[in-house]
Amino acid sequence: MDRIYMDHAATTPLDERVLEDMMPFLKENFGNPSSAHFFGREVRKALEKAREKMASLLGATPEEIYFTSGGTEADNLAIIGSARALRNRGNHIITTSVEHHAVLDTCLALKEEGFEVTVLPVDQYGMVDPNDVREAIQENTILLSVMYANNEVGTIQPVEEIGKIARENNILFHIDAVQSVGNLPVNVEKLSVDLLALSAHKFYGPKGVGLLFIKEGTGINHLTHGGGQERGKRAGTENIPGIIGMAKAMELAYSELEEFVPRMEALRDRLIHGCLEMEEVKLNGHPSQRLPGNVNVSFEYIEGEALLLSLDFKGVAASSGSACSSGSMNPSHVLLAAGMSEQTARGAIRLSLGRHNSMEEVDYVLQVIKESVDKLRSMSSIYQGKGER
Amino acid sequence: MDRIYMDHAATTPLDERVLEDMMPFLKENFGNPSSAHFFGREVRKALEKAREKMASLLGATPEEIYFTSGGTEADNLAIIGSARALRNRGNHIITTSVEHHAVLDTCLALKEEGFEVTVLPVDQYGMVDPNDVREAIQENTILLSVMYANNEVGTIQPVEEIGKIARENNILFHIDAVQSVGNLPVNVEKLSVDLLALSAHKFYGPKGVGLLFIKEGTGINHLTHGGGQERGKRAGTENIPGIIGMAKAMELAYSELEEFVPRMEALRDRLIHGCLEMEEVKLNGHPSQRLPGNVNVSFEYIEGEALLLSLDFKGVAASSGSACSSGSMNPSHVLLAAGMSEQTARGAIRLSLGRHNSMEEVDYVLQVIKESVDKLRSMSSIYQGKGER
Amino acid sequence: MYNEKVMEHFNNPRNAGDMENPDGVGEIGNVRCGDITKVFIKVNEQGIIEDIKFRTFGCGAAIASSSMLTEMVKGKHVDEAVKITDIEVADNLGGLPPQKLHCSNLAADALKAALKDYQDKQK
Amino acid sequence: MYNEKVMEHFNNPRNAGDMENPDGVGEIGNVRCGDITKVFIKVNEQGIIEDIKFRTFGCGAAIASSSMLTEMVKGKHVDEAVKITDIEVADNLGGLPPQKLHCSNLAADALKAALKDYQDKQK
Ligand SMILES: Cc1ncc(COP(=O)(O)O)c(C=O)c1O
Ligand SMILES: Cc1ncc(COP(=O)(O)O)c(C=O)c1O
Repeated sequence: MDRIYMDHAATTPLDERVLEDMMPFLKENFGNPSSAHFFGREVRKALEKAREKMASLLGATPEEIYFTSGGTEADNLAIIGSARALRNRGNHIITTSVEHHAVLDTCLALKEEGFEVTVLPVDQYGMVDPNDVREAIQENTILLSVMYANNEVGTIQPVEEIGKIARENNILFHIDAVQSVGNLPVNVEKLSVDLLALSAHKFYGPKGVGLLFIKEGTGINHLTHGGGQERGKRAGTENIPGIIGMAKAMELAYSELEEFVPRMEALRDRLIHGCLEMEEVKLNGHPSQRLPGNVNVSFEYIEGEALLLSLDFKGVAASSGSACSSGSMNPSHVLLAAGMSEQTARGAIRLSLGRHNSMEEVDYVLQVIKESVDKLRSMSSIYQGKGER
Repeated sequence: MDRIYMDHAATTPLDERVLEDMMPFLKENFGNPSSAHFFGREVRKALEKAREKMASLLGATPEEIYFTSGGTEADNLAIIGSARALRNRGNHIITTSVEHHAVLDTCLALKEEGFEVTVLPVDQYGMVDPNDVREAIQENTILLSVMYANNEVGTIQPVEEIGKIARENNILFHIDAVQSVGNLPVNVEKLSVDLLALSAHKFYGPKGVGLLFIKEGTGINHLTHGGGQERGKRAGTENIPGIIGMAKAMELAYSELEEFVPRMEALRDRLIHGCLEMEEVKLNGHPSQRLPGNVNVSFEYIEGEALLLSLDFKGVAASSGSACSSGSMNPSHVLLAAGMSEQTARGAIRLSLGRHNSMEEVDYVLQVIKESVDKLRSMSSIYQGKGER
Repeated sequence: MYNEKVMEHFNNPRNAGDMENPDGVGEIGNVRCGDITKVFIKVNEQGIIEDIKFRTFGCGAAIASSSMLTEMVKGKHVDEAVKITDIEVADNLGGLPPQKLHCSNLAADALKAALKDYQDKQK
Repeated sequence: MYNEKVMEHFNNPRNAGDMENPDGVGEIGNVRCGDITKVFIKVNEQGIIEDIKFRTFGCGAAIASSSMLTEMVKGKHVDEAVKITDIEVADNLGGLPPQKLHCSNLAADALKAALKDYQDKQK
């Protein structure tokens, strides 16, 4: 069997239809959109059309869309930019213990500038309790940042309810929706959100481009200085092919959502059930409120890293959680936040399904997982399984 | 005649050979380099190979290369990152009045954080005097930022000499070399530089990718928080196709430099002389120390914007200076810094030549310029030419 | 950036140039952008503007606005012409980019100055 | 991340498993990464390590290091075996990624514990 990719939460392949739309902008339409001449104007038109397309999919206006180099930059701009802009109103920020580092570390870094940060706990499924949000709000709270769906365990947060609480209390609400487009309906009106971050490569778009939705009337400071692009909010020559590709990828994600979700859920549930049939396995994340393609399971007595290595050797690409470049083997902060022991957290792997995965692949992967788990357990110093001593 | 592009300082078309190298990474090699599995490892290898290639071209080590989303981000990271890191050693920064906004505005923004900024003057050719640099240095000077070549008037600064002064005084030296690769030899050793910023789309590479050279041992603060990519200095999933393309573009820029420079200079000089043959025209920038493809001339009695419009109508794409997205018609800060009157500065246009321009095009453009200038002058309220009243 | 109508007026400006023995001359400079427009008018005994010319140092919008203004004014009575506003000039051009709107002032103001010059001379 | 030799040992670990009636057993846990390695040895009358087995809860590097260690030790005299260092284990594997170097401690330390257990039993 060919190599099987089940790490779509880390990144997705570029959709062929997206690449097709990008090609003219990698060839003849190369102008700088800031140039007043023909070459620039043609590109400016395409850029603004892409912005309109994405705005309308999100339920926003084009003026509310700001392109960035990815989800990380969008998250940073949202959090640092709004916190600094609102500094005179207050200095308290609320976020959760299961955020991606692009949000969590950004909030914590603001402590150095005199901000106070409350990091909300989650339940055993990695879910935030809206009541905890309500209770954490102080007089000086200016910003609340909660992810839509978790990248590691797939848990979908009650963001609509949390958004209402933010609005009632007149607090800016930022959503890291990087894992959501293509998997969930994302509409800024329904979500009562002021700031929302996306990254194209998570939904079959190109790497190196993302966007930040900034609700009209929300003043945020820009973080980089330069040519005044993106109405002064994000300086630097725009990644035009990237933005054009992102628009097409988003269009496809929205139009194919209805077909995609049940198909992923069927694969996901087969994979989850197959894993749970093995011994001493635990499903991480929420049993029902989870991303359609997310499987995250802990196998007791073995380390996830060793299991991944073994799967990789057999042509199966999975992950231990977030694709973090540090190479560190610290157990996932998300699993620890959900109350898991370090040892069990170490036994976690994530399989994230995507457009091209099939039922046959799921069945093959289940077989490979079983073999690998059995082998690793048989040599594990902490396993005392049947038939052993 | 086809449309003629003479705005290569704003952006360049992607070289076909560059696109060819990028294609596999826009298709099958889509993995996230932070992923430990096969798909990730393949991409990681390519990423590190690209880093090695660029490092060796620049005379640096791979560990000294940090990828960013472009020149603006690289400049911001260099300046803000190093200033903050050195805050305990001093709070004085020196830069010049002809820098790109990505440098100038960034330095000035640091005033809000308590930094003191000296903005050096330039001579009538837009050139910085090394003696002025020497004199501006104070006890508390920590950073000096000077561009290699000016994007508007093409003047090449005496960066080697300035670098020596920085080194003698133990001050960090940052060079904005965004306009240099492909036009000038760029070697970090020869330049005695600690920080150096590049942007791929200025040398026939893709938009949305750049790099910052950070000399080993130079501690700079990171500005965005997230997954710890680029050894903690620049968070966010890497723009892999962009980085691969940048490596190829840089390789071509270096290998073709010797052939490219005299060819551009010949075109440039014909264009300059042709313009200077018209009446009341002034060459902006340095007569000899200038980028091989840069032509910047002021036509008295007319506005550059109107002239560009007229050229555009006749299929010739040129620029009034920097491709700044603000749409403002303020006269160029570079020309004003060089001592030009506002009115003459308003009459400036920039023609920046590139790989595909030919002598025929230059001759055609000269003819078009002459016609347009004559026509605009004939209706100018401040022109009293021969044969007029 | 500019619409087709603006570009058409820019490329084929109406009534650009000088006028011998004008009945009124107005010149206005715009401090904001440094543009300068000059308007010359010839008015007949009925007070009808029979001929009008302009010269402009300025951007495309300033030139197109001048051209449009002269077209709007020609054949009008001075009492009507004086009522023409910069907004009407911009509207007749099908709109101007926001940062260029102030350029349409220039032409309208220069016309007013020319009309004042004409009236002063009548006294 | 890992070189081929490491991967080969990981995929085909030598001497993995249990041992009946070992002459020495050592178990070491690494607080830094939570890994635990157990080493069992069988020593003959000449002091030669005739057989060795390991069990490891840990990452690929920990498993490969354990496997390599057992290969290095088998047939050696206890006095020689006790001198084997984590660095030698990593070197014999052709190197480990920097953040994984500490994993090779585990196997070497577990062997030392097993040798101590054997010596204690001899007394
Ligand atoms: C939830 C979440 N937020 C933010 C990011 C950062 O996105 P990027 O790496 O594209 O900058 C990611 C992906 O890595 C993510 O999964
Ligand atoms: C000298 C100089 N520095 C910095 C930049 C910014 O580069 P980018 O727009 O690719 O971020 C440019 C180009 O716009 C430039 O010409």
